[in-house]
Amino acid sequence: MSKKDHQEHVIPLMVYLAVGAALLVLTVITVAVSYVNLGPFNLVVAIGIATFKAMLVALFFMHLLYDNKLFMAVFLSGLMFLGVFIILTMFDTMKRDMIYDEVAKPINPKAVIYQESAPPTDQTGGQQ
Amino acid sequence: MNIIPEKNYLTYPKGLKSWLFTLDHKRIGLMYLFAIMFFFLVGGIFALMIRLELFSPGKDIVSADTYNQLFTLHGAIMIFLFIIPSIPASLGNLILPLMLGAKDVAFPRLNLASWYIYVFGAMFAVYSMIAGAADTGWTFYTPYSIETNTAVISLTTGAFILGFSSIFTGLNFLVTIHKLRAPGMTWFKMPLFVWGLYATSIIQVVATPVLGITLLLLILERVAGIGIFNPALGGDPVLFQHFFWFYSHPAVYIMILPGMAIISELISVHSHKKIFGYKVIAYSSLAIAFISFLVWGHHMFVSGQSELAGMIFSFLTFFVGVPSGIKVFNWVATLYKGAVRFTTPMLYTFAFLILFSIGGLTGIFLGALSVDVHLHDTYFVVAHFHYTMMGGTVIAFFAGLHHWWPKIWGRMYNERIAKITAVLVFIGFNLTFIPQFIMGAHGMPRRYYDYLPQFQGMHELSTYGAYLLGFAFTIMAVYLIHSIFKGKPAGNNPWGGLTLEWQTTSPPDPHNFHEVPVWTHGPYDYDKIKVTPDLEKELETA
Amino acid sequence: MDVATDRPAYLAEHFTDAEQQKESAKLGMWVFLLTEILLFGGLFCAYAIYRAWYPDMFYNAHKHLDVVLGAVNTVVLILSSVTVALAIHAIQHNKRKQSIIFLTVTLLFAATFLVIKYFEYSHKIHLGMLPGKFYTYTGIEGTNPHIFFTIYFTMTGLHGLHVLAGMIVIGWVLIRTIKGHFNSEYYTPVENAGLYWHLVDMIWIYLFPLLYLVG
Amino acid sequence: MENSGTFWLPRAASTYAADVDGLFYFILWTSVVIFALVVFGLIYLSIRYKKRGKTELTAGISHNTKLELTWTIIPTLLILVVFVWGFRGYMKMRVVPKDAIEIRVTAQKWFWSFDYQEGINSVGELVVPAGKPIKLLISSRDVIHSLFVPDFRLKMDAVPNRYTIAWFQADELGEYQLYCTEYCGTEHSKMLGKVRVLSQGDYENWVNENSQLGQGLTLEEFGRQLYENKGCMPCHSLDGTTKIGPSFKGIFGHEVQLTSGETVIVDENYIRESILNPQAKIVAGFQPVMPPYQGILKPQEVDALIAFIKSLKE
Repeated sequence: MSKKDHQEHVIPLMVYLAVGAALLVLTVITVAVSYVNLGPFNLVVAIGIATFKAMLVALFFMHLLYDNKLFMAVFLSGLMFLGVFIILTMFDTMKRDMIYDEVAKPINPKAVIYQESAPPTDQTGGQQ
Repeated sequence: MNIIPEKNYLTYPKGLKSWLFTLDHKRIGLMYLFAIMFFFLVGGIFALMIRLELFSPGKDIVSADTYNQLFTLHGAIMIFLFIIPSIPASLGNLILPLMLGAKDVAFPRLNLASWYIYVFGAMFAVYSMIAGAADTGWTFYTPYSIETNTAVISLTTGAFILGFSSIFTGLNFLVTIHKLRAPGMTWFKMPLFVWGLYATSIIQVVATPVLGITLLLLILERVAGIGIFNPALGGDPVLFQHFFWFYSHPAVYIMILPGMAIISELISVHSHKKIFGYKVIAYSSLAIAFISFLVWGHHMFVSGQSELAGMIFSFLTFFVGVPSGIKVFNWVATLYKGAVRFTTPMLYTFAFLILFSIGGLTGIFLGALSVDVHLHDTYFVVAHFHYTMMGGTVIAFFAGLHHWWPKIWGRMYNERIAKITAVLVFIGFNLTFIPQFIMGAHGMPRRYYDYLPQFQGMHELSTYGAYLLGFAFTIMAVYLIHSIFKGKPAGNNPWGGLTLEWQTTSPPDPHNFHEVPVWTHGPYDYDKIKVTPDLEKELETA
Repeated sequence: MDVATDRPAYLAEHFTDAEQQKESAKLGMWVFLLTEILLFGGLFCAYAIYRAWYPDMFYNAHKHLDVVLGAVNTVVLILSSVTVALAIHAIQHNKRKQSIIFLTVTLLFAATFLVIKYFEYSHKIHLGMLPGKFYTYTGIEGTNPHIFFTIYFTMTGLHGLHVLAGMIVIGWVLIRTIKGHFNSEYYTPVENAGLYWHLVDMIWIYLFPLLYLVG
Repeated sequence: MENSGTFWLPRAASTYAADVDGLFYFILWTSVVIFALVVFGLIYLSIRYKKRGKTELTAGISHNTKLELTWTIIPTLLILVVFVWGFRGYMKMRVVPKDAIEIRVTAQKWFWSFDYQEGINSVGELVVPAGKPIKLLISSRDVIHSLFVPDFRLKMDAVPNRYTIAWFQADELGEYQLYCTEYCGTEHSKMLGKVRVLSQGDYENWVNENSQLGQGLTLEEFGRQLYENKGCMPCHSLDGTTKIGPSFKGIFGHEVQLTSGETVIVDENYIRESILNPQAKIVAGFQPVMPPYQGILKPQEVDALIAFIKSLKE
């Protein structure tokens, strides 16, 4: 193999600086937005911006845009399996009230550490 | 006459230090082999003690607490210290780079580190036995594992550390398979053993970290009462089960996929026949690896998880069955128009096909929601997973061990005794576990120290089977160890295999190959290439 | 197959050429990063579930985190990511001195991050906003606020450990750079250390809004 | 085996058991057919194509699309059938009929206690009328347990600090074995119980009898009754043998050594505390494993137990 084949794709300095600046600006935006009450959209916006920032880091700082696409596949498969983990678990935790409400929530909503007089062993204290 | 090369990886370089600091994948594989066989012995002794205790109801040899510790240690040792590293870390390390025509794995130092991490983790596990062994079952379910006063922390720390060993092996194999294949070896010209280990490695690197964080949280739960899994502190114990099974269900495929990989290899070599449906077998390994991440909730149908989750997990579970079934059919079809030799590895292969089929088919019972409600946590489940893990993985491991034994040591064991032993293993295994299916379906719960008199007959049969099995394994140990010193030289290619490990000497050179091999044919081209096994040549000349 | 006769010192014996070695090392690193994602994944899963169960408690509890310190730490980590990237860029152009400077600055940023974290932690500990059963603070409304702090401390604690590990890795790379082991031909360890550091940054990019901003 | 049902399954005594068994046998026989095919193929092919003579080239059959599609599609269809059947059966188990009688089940180490709407409580024995759907509202006071009645095909985990729900309807009178199937510690295998299915009339009598529990008895006799059916008996002997906990024989009025090193005299107060909050003072040589009876026993019942223990002194 000749030397040229494995010459790294060298990213121009300006790209790094521009991405860095973008990340800082996005940080300011995400903090600012958090003070505006958008209801549930606060979470959506915050995660959206975070994902965009993470994408910038991955694509430019971590060279995923230029490198072997296998690395991209490895990275994305990690996110995919994480998604599977969270989503399938939530099919349980969020849907326990499908048939009966009483099975969805803990019997005692507050943990024993908030009950000053509770005897230390009667941890669940549920049945009365 | 076959001869053993004077300079091989076993003899060169010499000295204890050259072994302890070796970077040679073959030596590391061998060190793994010794370590896991030791723990197979320990776990096996625990199993025999459990069976002896269960021979009759009430107390036989140990107290209830000791019994609970015995089954916990039996499970934890067999899973974390034996089965998970068994095929990948021992046979995989020994054979995989040879098959690929590589000089070593991609990261030899990491490979050695993973062995030391294994030993370190094992030491924690052994320490926990001395320091009041855990009695939680290998599943460590909360809140029991939080409140029991046995040595849960040291055992979970051990399992946590062993996880890293497993991750590093998987990572090493992934990179090795991607980057170090011999010239000419494209993806679909790789031996199926490599494909199987590739799929296994994916699961190892993806699932094991979740076990790591789960055990870490459990340890924190015990020392700091963080409350995520502890209902007394507002946590949810069912969430622990999700965390645990997100690893531990894929983990059973970490265990079985390498077993399938060995069988794919052996059925072709010992019937001297091209494997039937190469690509389908390769793809189904990947499919199993992927689907295995989607089905963990089938361990939790009666745990109080939502009905929706139960339905989804049951549905997805069945789709793991399809690729497994396809593989079995492909293996049987491979025999068609072959030249089947009834060698010891082939007998174990047949045993695998029968036992794994039973294991797989009984899995269908447990995947079906309503039937699982009845069978969950009974001996039916115990029998089912022993059929897959032991009848599947362990039998495949012994098949592979007998297959590559002449390559590893350059010497052959006594085939006649080995075949008789294989038959004994098969009988002993079935005698142990078939009664467990029946009593499980009748409602005998698992993890019971004592039981109702109506189950006594079945338990007695099971105990007899277990001791027959133990006896057979003892014979195996004797003839295998004997062969290391006294066995007849086996030749470079005793079975007539086409893959690259048979192209080098037995035992291999420290650098595997004298020159870089080039891969010109498929791994199972028995229709194109005529190769006479060395063992047959030997017979002809005699 | 022609085996390269002039094998450079950094090329390990079992690789055929430098390209193969470099690609292997980077693939290995990416697979390792995958395991890191899944390791944190467990905590993200716990976060998601408890947040969905107790949204009000999370909202009330998160107000007790210091947004300013969190934001400053975010900026610090982003800057450190930039400097690591610049260090790699420098060594790609054989500018060893520049690379050493950038790596040192990265280490300083990392240390700053940990110092700020230390002040945040000690403030929380002082007020009794501790994880699990050590939780003694009384000012937060809602169900089981100690679980929020469990998640806060485990997530940021694990992340902090990764920052520490990253500092060790970067320190090791820095020493090797000073010793002159790297040049525009061979700088894979610098690159891999950089990849690791960027991942640590990336995880914080998620932790900051999830914990400090939207609770 | 007594009342053993068939070779494979115990008798089917709940209304939904037949459905479970139907699916069980469907899977069983389909599996037997598939398994027989595999084993037959294995034996036939390996003998028919046993290597004879010298090693020669063999046929290069790489695949057969039609055959492979067949053995992919047929199993896929079969498992879809099994899935749907299993899911429907499961939903039958999950959805409780509207007119069900609700009984609260509380699991703790290592016994089951059942609270009825009539305000009565029984330990280790679930008594129900035949032909009526029974809704079980299950929870646990310590670790996870699991309620299992094989003859009903009924199983549900008891999770601490949460309720789970199960139901059954048994039409045949009789006594059925109840197990704990989630590992819960030392006496897990002793955490057994019975389900007694009575006729409507007998059930009403039973309810009446139990709502007047203790009436017409002396305090001591009542205490003995409670000792026998509130779960004291498995761990505390009356004849001086040491079981999980200290024997009650002659214990009253004596001084005992505690794990903390202190000593305490076994009097009314100590017994009361040990029943309601057992972890407070553990007698040396024993594990802190007794469950708290706070909330299970009424004050009068505690008094009865104290009187009973008092009566055992020599």
